[in-house]
Amino acid sequence: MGLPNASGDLSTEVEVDAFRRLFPLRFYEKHLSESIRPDARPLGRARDTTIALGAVASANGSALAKIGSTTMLAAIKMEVMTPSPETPDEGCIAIDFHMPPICSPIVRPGRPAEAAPVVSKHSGMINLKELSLVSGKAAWMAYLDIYCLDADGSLFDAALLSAVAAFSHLEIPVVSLNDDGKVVLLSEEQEGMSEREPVNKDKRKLILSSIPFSLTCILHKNYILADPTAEEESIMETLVTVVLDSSSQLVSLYKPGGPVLAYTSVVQDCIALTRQRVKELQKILEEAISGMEVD
Amino acid sequence: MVGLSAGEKHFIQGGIAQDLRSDGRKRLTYRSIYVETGVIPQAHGSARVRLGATDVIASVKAELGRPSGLQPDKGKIAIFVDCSPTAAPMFEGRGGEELSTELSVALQRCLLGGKSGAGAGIDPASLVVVEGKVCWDLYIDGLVISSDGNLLDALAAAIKAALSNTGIPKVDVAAETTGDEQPEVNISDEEFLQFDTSGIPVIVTLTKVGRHYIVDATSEEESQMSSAVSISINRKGHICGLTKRGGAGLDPSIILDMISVAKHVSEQLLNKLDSEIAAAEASDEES
Amino acid sequence: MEYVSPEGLLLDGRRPMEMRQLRAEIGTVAKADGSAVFEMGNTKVIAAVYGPREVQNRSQQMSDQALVRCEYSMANFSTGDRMRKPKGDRRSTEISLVIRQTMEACILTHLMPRSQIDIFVQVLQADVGTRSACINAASLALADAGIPMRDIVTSCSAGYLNSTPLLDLNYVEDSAGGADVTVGILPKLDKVTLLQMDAKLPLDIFENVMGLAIEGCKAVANYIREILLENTKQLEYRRGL
Amino acid sequence: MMYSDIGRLNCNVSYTTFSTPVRGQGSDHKEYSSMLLKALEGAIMLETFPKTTVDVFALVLESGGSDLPVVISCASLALADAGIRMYDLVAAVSVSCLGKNLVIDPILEEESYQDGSLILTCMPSRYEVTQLTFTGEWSTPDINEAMQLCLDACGKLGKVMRSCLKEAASGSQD
Repeated sequence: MGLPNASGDLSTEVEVDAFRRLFPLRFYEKHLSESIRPDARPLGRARDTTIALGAVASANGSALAKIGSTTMLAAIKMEVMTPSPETPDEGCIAIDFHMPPICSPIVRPGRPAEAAPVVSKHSGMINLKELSLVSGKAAWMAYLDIYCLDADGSLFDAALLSAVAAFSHLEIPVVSLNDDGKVVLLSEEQEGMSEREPVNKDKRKLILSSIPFSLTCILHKNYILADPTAEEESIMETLVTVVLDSSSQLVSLYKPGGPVLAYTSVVQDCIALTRQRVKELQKILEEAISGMEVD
Repeated sequence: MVGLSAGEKHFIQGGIAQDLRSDGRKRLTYRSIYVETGVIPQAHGSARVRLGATDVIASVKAELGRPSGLQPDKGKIAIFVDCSPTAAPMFEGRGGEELSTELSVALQRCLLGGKSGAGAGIDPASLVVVEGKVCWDLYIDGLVISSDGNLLDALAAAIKAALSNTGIPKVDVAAETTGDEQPEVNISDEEFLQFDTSGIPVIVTLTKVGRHYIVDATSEEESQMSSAVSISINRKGHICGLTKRGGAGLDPSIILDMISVAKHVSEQLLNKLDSEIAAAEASDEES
Repeated sequence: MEYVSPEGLLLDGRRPMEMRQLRAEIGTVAKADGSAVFEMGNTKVIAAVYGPREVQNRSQQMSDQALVRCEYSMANFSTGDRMRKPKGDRRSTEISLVIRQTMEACILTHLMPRSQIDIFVQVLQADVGTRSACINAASLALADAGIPMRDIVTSCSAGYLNSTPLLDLNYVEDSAGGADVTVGILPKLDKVTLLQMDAKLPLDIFENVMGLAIEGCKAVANYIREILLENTKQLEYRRGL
Repeated sequence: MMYSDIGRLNCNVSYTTFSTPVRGQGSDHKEYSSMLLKALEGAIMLETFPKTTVDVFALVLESGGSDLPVVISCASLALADAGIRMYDLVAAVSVSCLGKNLVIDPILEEESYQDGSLILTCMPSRYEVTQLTFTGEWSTPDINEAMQLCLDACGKLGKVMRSCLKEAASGSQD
């Protein structure tokens, strides 16, 4: 097949757009050899990231996270449940990840996207004991739903960031016990008037012991591309996701196959990149939280 | 789908423009209505309505249930419509689902009134046995057996007839109970309660073909429509619901004009239907 | 529980060899090519036939014979308890298949290559023996549509309760849990095209029961023939012959 | 798919699990999907794109009453943004009837107590109604009043939508 050669000859003649469509890999490789990406980022730089807390008023805690144009909306609803007998003083967290059809042209209604199960795994940053109300009787069930509103690569990073932000925004509703020993929700007007003592007056916020942050990198030949876009992900297949917590401890490392083998040194490089990124993300999250407090 | 040649289309449109439709009717005349009640013995009430070649069955079943927490003083009424594949091969499998949902939604909107229950044909408060604890849940099922246009009007008429035919068993509440317990109830086998069906509206669908609109369109005529407005009207002449079908836009003044025409037509339809129902009930009791 | 009284009568007053009441009507669905209502006691079904017509799905077209398709559906109000089952559950798929195979056996499919015949059966009231009623209704509807057939298929069931063979079980008898044999025959050719039985029976009794069911089928066949004859007379009358 | 010489429109409306006060299933809303389809199909020039499909997906992030009108207006803006040819923008407004009062653009609480409701979808510049539904009992003078109210509101909404599109267009040119 004379295709690679043909592309070499054509590259000087064809327009940039056509070349990008016809030979995406060569297009990228030409950029990478110049140490720059088509969207003008250096290889190791992540896209601009923003967090908006309290995006959904009907939820107990919510956040909208954007990395480039990848957008994730996470919201938490709290419900009272009876804890299981094995863990009488622990609450529960249920995480669901949704890819509605608006997020990307590839997703059709009724067909869960392949990426969905990968993202919805548990990170273990929350002490489930904190979600207990009355040991053995009542505990909180936290339903965390993450909706992907725009899928443009690095879905896991954005989903995790939005989930973490939603938990830090979470305000647990005030409840009290009624005469039958049942847990009742107190509405805001009742809060001051009710003679019954709220059970959880001083436990309105969760203590997040160690906050996980992640960075996804693409490995292609000798290059490491941090925070890939959807286009990059579709062209170069080997992905490595590194999750570190706020004290730079490695939480998890995930490499779902792909043709490029990761040597230890490459993984080390990825972790180093993630370490930098965690610092950035921590700052962005802190700013978002302090911004909320000013309001 | 109705496959029509250009000539046939022209003929139908021309006929409507000249107020003489292909089956000899005028624009605002219904086909003859034929009502039969008590066709499904297992149901609490049922009726079959034929409107030309359109043939539908409606059945009413009542089950004891619990009122919803938000509205403890009201029973629940649900309407479902099914399109049998016998009516048209395109309803095979899941093919009829879209039309079924559309008809169910339109009927719910036209017959069940607003969220608070105002304007409902059947007062949901009359279905309550013990407030907040026991109520009747009415399940109204429609089935389209044969379809030749104007399904919505036929279904609404069938539901009206089925409800007039419905007897709900009388319920005795055994003893006063406290707290959250469900009270015990006795369902009587002999005594039945009838509904007051005078308030149930009829639906008049006006189908716009060309510059004119017609009532009771056949499926050939429906294939030529630009849009259709279904209006449900009760005895008092009040509008109880309205839905528009078909894509083309309508001028607001035309809609208001349609509403006043529909009001006029509905009176005749109600009278005709009431006498048909009475006749059907009489013959049902005889047999 | 006694299902057969000492006088030899069943709970609903029938004799063991007596069928439930039959009623049939041709041409209920105006738009269909052929249609019929068939009632056996409290069981009531409508069948409609569309075709022979162009094959909708080209990949299923057969160059040497007609494609026969069948769909069985139950109305929400057809059973005592209101049910809302999604279409195409296992039971209805199975019955659709049974009806299709039975009807395919009697239609002269080789006369109509590259075409399709759709049979739709809708159960309005389900007592017992919907299968039989559906087959009988489908036969009538096919005849009404003028589709060439070897013979009219008729079907009937028989059971065995209180050591008595019973023809055409009703609901109470069926739920007693005895054997239930459903037979479909081509009466003129005297051939069995469908035979289904659940539960077990000794072989000699089985022959008895099956013989009874076949007798039932023949009775149904006579009735169907009468109805068709009546219908044909009506048609002749209308055409002014 | 069968050949068709006009374009096909496909609409889907779904809710997030946290959009309603009680945590729901977040499923597709079939009724709204078909209503959205009907409201839009009269406004789109389907004959300009034969043999193709336009998918319109709407996701309700937070439900606070008058959901359907918002979905319809939003979808029409998205269609304009996608460059689909339309006769006019589609604006939708709902009115609730509470006792003797008419309430335009009702919130969730008002909707749950309403005696009747009216949803009107129209093409403001052409002054044509593409979709109209009534529930509850209405007398003729009430209908006239409510429809006029909605038509006026749709006209105003249309203007807002137009300026929003212009802003977006001038923003992207820079």
